[in-house]
Amino acid sequence: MNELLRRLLFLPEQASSFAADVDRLHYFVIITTFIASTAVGLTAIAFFIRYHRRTEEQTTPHIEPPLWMELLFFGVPLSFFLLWFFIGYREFVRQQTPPSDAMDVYVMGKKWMWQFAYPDGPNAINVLRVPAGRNVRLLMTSRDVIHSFYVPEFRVKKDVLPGRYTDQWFNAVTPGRYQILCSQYCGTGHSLMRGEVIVMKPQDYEDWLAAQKHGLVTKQDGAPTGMDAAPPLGNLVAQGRRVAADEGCLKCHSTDGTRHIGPTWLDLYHRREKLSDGTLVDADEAYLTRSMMDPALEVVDGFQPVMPSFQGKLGGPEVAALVEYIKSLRSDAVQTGPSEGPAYAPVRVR
Amino acid sequence: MAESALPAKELHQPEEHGGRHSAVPYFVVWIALLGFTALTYFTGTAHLGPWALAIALCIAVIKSGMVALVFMHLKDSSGATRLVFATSLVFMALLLFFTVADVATRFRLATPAGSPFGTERSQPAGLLEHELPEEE
Amino acid sequence: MRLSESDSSALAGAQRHLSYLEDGTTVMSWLNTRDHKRIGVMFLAAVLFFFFIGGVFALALRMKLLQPGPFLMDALSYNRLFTLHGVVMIFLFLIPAIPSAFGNFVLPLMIGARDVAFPRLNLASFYIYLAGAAIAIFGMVHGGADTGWTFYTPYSSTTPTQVLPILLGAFVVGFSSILTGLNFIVTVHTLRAPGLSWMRLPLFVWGIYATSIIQILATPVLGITLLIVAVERVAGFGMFDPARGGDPVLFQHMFWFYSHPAVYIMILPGMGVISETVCAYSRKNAFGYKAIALSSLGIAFVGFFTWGHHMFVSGQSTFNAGAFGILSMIVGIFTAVKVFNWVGILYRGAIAFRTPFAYICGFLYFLVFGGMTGVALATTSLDIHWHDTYFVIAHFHFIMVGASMMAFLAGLHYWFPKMFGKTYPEGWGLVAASLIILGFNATFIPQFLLGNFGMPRRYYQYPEQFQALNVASTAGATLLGFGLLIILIYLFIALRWGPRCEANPWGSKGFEWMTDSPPTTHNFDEIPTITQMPHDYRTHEAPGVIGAA
Amino acid sequence: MPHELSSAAGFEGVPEELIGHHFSSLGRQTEAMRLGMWLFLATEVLLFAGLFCGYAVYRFQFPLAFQESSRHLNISLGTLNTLVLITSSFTVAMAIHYARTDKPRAAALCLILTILFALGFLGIKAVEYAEHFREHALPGKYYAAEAVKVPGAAMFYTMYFLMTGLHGVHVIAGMSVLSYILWRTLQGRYSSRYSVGIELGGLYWHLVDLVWIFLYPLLYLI
Repeated sequence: MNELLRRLLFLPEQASSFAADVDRLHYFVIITTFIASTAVGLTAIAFFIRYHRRTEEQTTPHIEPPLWMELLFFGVPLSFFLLWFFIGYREFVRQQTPPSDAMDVYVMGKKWMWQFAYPDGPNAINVLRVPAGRNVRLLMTSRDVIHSFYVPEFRVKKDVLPGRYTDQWFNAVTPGRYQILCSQYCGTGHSLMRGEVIVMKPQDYEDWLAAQKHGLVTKQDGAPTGMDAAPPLGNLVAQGRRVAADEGCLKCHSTDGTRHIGPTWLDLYHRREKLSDGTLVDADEAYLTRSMMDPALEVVDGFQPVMPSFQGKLGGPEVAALVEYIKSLRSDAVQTGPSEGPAYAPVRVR
Repeated sequence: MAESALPAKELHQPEEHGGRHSAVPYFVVWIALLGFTALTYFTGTAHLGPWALAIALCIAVIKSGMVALVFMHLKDSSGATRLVFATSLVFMALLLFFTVADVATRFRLATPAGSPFGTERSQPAGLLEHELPEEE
Repeated sequence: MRLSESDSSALAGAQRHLSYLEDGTTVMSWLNTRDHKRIGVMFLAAVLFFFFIGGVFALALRMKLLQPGPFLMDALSYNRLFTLHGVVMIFLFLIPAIPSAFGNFVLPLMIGARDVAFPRLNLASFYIYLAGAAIAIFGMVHGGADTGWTFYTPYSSTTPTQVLPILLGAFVVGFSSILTGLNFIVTVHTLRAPGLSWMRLPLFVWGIYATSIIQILATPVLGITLLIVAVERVAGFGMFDPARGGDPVLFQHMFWFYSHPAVYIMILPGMGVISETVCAYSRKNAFGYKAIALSSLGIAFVGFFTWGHHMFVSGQSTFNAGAFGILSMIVGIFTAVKVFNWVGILYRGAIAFRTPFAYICGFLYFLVFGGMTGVALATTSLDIHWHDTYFVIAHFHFIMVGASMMAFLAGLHYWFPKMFGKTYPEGWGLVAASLIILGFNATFIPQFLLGNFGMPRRYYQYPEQFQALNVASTAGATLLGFGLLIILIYLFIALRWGPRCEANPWGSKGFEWMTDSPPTTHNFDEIPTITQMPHDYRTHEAPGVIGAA
Repeated sequence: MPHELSSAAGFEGVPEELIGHHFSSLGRQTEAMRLGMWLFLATEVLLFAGLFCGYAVYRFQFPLAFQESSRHLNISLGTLNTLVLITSSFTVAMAIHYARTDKPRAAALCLILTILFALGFLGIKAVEYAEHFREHALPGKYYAAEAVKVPGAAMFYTMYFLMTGLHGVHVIAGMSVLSYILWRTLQGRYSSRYSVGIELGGLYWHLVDLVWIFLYPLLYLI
């Protein structure tokens, strides 16, 4: 019965623990509605036939409904509606409050891609791996506009808001690959902002996690979109700090605001720099990347053009990590940049 | 023009504004308004803590009630106009109630960074890396 | 000397038999008119024009969705298309359609008044509507916004496309809606004919009165919300800017505080038209008149309590979702009561199956189907799967295009003889009605299934498994478009060359049929005294002028 | 014919075009215009309701920032503004009273006083705005005041500028309505028999004052 109705209504697979309950309420509502509306339809058609107009001068009696009939018209639908509501709302509350033993995964929606980060390490683009049969809680935030994390097979959906967290949870029952869709309009790439949830057997998941830890898996999970390929291990800011130390940037650039051989990186992001030839430039990502690759082109006023070019020495991910690191260096003034995502930190909330 | 029954809910005509209209009520209300402004000034600047908002709003409601009833002649105007003014206030309260109720009962981390019960993110960055105190 | 009643009728004596159409045929007499009937006809023309434009956008969208991949247009123009389809259809067609076009024309006739309370304000509201529409068209021509008709921030405040003109256009059209609502409320309160108590008002007047309450109380909140987004785009600081602690969900609260009552602005006048036409064509008194009238007011007031059901998954708190869920169930009851009472009207009536009656059947079917899916959506747990998918699109199109447009067409055909004194071809009417009902089902039932299947809305490219249903839906859409085209054609022909008809072709005892059609400029020679309920068919006596002094 | 409520004699000398052809009596039309005006005032109340709703939400989320920032507003200028507006509300009420008791000259004088008070209000507001611009206490991303560094302070000033800005626009609109009425009063248009025009103008000005009565404590005091 469940399978027949599910297939009849084009409902996707019931791959999470509460999908079956949701669909059961769905069937209850649809069947009652069909019965009630066919009954109303048939009475209407019966009246059409029984009381069609016979002569032009026909007169009709003045009929007022008795009070009991009006109360019936009011009471019967109300009781059904409230019954559905209580079943539905109990289910809704169960879906909205994640169990405390849930495994946390941090989701960051960014213009047209999903980025997943597990608290103890690996993060991935557009591919979320979860063990089957385990409660998984998603702590989600957005880097720019509102997105919405939607997996039809799990019957889960929650908007992802910039500047704050929203959370939702699911317990994927059957292993397999399920599509993640963005269901809140977010621009031209809204329909391409798709990801994948790979539900694995618990043992496979443990092996994958261990492999990720040791960095053996060089291939980045899922096709990295050209815009923002995050390095495999650790979050971007930590990665940027490591690259800055290794490449010797910190020998000339201070990160605490003091003047050094090069301009300080504190509050550098979106600062209006006066160049040696007097023009003003806004220190955004483009400027930072250009000054890494061709430092002599735009020298800040009052500094010597001694910086070596890093053309060919720094790959795309390292440059992105450095830019993220520079963006995170901000004095305690009120935030002036765009709403940045939260740093990934284990957050214990009952 | 035959005399005929009034429409059932006829708007009663306000009494004719002949010469007997006195200006005394306006003066009284003016003085009262000045008095209440002084009252709200002192209660406002004296730090009363959580009660400040409630007191200030009560005084504001009293003042606006006086202006509406006397200055705007709501006292002697028809039922329909009073109903209109009352419903607009009811619907303003409705909008405020549900919106603030939403913000108040939201998932704790869903409030923005920087609000007192906001995310840990609002603390200085250094604190994040330490392990959080176990008891929540 | 004061203008006594007898003088005014002597004054009108000269143009006694000139209908409002013949009373001055220069363009200026139309553009500078104070006559509520002419303003109604001008609104009808403007509204139909924008309905046509919105329809063209809809067909373009459906064409693109034939293919899952890029086809016919790029992502940005697709996004602009569905935004403009939404804005044009809602702000420029559905909200003004029945209240401003038919309400303007028929309301004064129904309550025995010569005109609305503020005729100049009525004309001003028409020109404000045109100004708003012009600003919106200016925005469309310059590319148009790609934010969706809901303008959710922070996308709407950061996208580089032409959002500002569309925002200001909607803001200005909102004023026209407020002024129309204000005019009608004052008219119903102060200009009722003697003997016309509140419980004798025709049900259409109840529908328009309830709609005007919503227009007055809800539109200003939309005004301030769009204004704040416009300020955020222009001046750079805004209430909803997340980087400064602003709350995008607050925008959704304030937007839906207007937009949910707005969907009742769109459906309540339709219900008013249906109450009138069901009584007229089944020649029967309104079964449960008090229940239908009071549930119109009920929908108007309780409609303000339920806006949160648009935001169940948008980060709103669980408590609020429950509160809004229960209140949404209560507002659903009023519609159910109305449907049962409409079916009750048919009992022991004398039903004549004409074109408007075909639209009534369509209306009832779509209202029940759409309404029940609305109730299903309001059970919060089902909404998680359905929100922002094609299920929701099918739900509101069932109510908007199904019920509200069917009522608009029923009213158009029912009052066509009253407004223009011509009859439309009955045969073609029935053909077009069945085509539309068939086409509509073929368009939107596949979309319900798409929603169940999990296809999100506003998708330029969609996964392959959704293609079959999308193709079926597009096929239905072309049939629907074709059906509407037939109506346009035969109504235009009937207008130009149609046979003149007698004053009351349907033999209806609605109050608006008391005057001859098309009515004279001053509606009534003598203001009638109303002594009984509308649609009282117990006596056969020709439905002439009742109780004229 | 509807029952003639007010005595027929009371309408001599009323200009012809004042009674719309569709209204049966002047009393009914005045009642209609009052109801229409009150409906318009309801829309104004709901217009400001949007901003009050924003204020309530952000005050709830950033209580510290709102208290700190409101202490840095110039309370004395705010109180002075409240007194100015209340007195202007009083003078417009007196203007209506004089118009109704056939003293058009006194009514005109009161209207001029009201307009001057309104100008005074805008002047004081301009002084406050200048002060905010100097100490960079500006809304949204322009906020860089040293005095209050708590997150959410930018949101207070966003609400402050939005609310006082919209209120200022309404003060300017009210002044133009009052000057139109002043011109009509000087023409001797209003008398004890026909004074609905000045009443409606007065109603609009009282509403502008009502909104400020709520703005003042919310922004300046708590």
